[in-house]
Amino acid sequence: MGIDVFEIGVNFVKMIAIFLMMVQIVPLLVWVERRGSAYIQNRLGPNRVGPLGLMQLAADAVKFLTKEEFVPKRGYPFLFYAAPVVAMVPAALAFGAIPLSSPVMVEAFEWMGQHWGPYSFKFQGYEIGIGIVFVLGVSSLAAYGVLLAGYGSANKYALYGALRASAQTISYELAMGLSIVGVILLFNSFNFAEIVGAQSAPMNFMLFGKKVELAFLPNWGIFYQPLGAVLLFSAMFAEANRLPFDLPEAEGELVAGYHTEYSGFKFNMFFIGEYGHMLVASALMVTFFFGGYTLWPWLTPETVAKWFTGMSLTQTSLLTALVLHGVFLAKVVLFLWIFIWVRWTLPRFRYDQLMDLGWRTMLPWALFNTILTAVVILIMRHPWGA
Amino acid sequence: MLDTEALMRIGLGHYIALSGIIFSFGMIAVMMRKNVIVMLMGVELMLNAVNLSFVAFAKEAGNLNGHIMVFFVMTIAAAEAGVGLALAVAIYKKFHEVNIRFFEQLKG
Amino acid sequence: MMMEAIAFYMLAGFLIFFSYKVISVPNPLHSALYLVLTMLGLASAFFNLGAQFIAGVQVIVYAGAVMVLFVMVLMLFDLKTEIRSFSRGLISGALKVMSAALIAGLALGGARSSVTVLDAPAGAAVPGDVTRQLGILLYTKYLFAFEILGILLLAVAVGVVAVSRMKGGTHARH
Amino acid sequence: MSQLLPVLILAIFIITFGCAMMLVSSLISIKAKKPDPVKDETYECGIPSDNSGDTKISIKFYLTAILFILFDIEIIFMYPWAMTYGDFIAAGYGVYSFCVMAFFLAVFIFGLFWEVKSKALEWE
Repeated sequence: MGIDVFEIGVNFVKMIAIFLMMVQIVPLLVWVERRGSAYIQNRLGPNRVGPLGLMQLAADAVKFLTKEEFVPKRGYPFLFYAAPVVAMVPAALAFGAIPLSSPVMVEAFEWMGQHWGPYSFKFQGYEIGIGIVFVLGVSSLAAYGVLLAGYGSANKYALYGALRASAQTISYELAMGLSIVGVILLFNSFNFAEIVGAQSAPMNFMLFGKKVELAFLPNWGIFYQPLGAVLLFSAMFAEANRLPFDLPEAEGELVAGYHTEYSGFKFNMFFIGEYGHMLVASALMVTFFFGGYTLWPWLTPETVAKWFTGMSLTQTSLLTALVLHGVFLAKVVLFLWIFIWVRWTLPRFRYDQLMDLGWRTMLPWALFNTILTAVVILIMRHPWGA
Repeated sequence: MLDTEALMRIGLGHYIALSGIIFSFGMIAVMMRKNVIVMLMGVELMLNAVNLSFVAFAKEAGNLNGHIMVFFVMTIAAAEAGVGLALAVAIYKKFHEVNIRFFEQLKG
Repeated sequence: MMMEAIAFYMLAGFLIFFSYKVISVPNPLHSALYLVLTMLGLASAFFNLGAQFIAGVQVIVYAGAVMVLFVMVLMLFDLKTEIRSFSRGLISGALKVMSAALIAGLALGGARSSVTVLDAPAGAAVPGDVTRQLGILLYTKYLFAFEILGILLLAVAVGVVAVSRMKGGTHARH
Repeated sequence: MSQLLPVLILAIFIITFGCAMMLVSSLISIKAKKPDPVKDETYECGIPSDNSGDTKISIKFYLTAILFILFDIEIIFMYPWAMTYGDFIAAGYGVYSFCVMAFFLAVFIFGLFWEVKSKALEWE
């Protein structure tokens, strides 16, 4: 199957569209966060500009772009400018590797006097065979944006904030990596598409070597890995530097952490990075534990296609993909809301409590989860009697 | 001597040449830089160059022994970097010096 | 074929440029950042050679862990600039000439071998799922080395704590 | 190659996007009327900034980073095992595969336990 101009073009546009979607979600999330926090604290929140204060987003964008530029005299200009860009890259690259919906089939058609063969486009930025390892690797680069910001601004608060942030990120990366081992044990794959595929069936598992099927439940990871899900979600909070783990920007102690010296659009880019991490975290939670873009055992691409008989394959698969993408987004939004909800509910940890939690509580629990999963899987899947 | 056809056909030799060049850079860093931490980086660079040749050989040979070896080399390299930096930092804490010439005169 | 060659030469150019920068810039922090870029380039070279899992590990372990440690140490001690980054003198001059000759020799030798030794382009591809086979190989044929590495890592962890605890170490009790 | 090319293109696009936005922002942003040396100072809550460059930072960060590397590698070693565990079980070698990792995990847990016991992970 050769690759032609049409396919390259669609893939390119798709990738850029996914990135721009991520960038566009940020102001919306900021609005949700401000209105949501106001709702939680019995306030009104931004409600002056436009209906429901929605035009506040545009006003913020204008302000970000026109704010006076500031570069600390004593800093390192190149590192200072590079840091926000570097902070934006990991989340976007990781988000591109997560499947967002079922593939879109395009039938062969004639266009501009040429014959264009049938295509199958994945509803994701790009497909990497070793998806989980890729996402882990890319998100481990997130420490650099923070470190460069802290060093480049030559400010002691920024430096402290950067060191705290990176130490916290790497500490929780251990718990994160280890809680994913349970997921890999369950699905025996690094590939997101395979993981989602395994979860789309009705619940089925091996009980002492015999196959058991429960048709009324979906085969979601959360039923097998509840502890892993909790650990992964908590570690993701720390990875995204969100409350209750937002020590790097603890206002009382460190002014604004590593972005003390940043303003205007450069600050906004750190924001995009942080919210991008939230988005990736939610998408990963959904993909690992909540069935990805599938909704329920009976709602598969095939069944959706049955509702729309009389349409071409292109139209049905596109419709299916859009419906399932809506399902995926609904699940992701739920997790994003939990992120915001937790931020306005829990107080901040102290730094020693944070490190204790990471190293001495979550790491042992993640180890326990791995061993438990391995033992249970061994007992259940072992071909007894065979 | 070199015809363009051979240059255009990327084979094992190209990867070995690349690996050799990176290795030499690492070796130069170890031999000639004075900062201990940069020297450690040179060691990492050399190990990485060797890893590249391992992977290239593994592809040529069609089996995965090279990949396993790379895995092990990475582990050892990380451990080496950890211990090396711990020593460098311990000395820096005591004498405020990272120059390798200074380390030569240390006595137990 | 042509695309592959162009991709390789671009990658090789970047790798050589970055690794040259690692050893030539005076500020150690910049060296470390260039080294990060070199490692990312090497990871993509591994990926192109079919070692996908190894490429991922390269990014996680080297770029995401080891180099973070280097950058953190350089920031902690604020080792900004060396005025003279290279040592001078007769011996080091001779070393410089020797290394230049070595690079030229290695590059030429590699290029020559690509003409003479290799007939087919590298590509006796490993069949099937590389990562799965790697796992099976690691836990059967190389089991002993694997377990020994676990113990080695434990020893290093203990050693690092001991070094930082010793007199003058980073975590010495005052 | 074809798998990694989109990643590279996306990375380049993001970097271009970031640089372009910074450029636009610096072109249309409000400029200061006259240079102000005090404004360019490093921010330090209003007191005259301390430029001695001698910042004291807890070295705890450093030991954390080293221990992170070591544990990170051990966790990476579990990934291929987790992936092939099902194959080993299906082939009837499940107990073997489990024992392999049990020994490795025992070393891991001993290491973690030792670090906790020796108070290397303590932040006061």
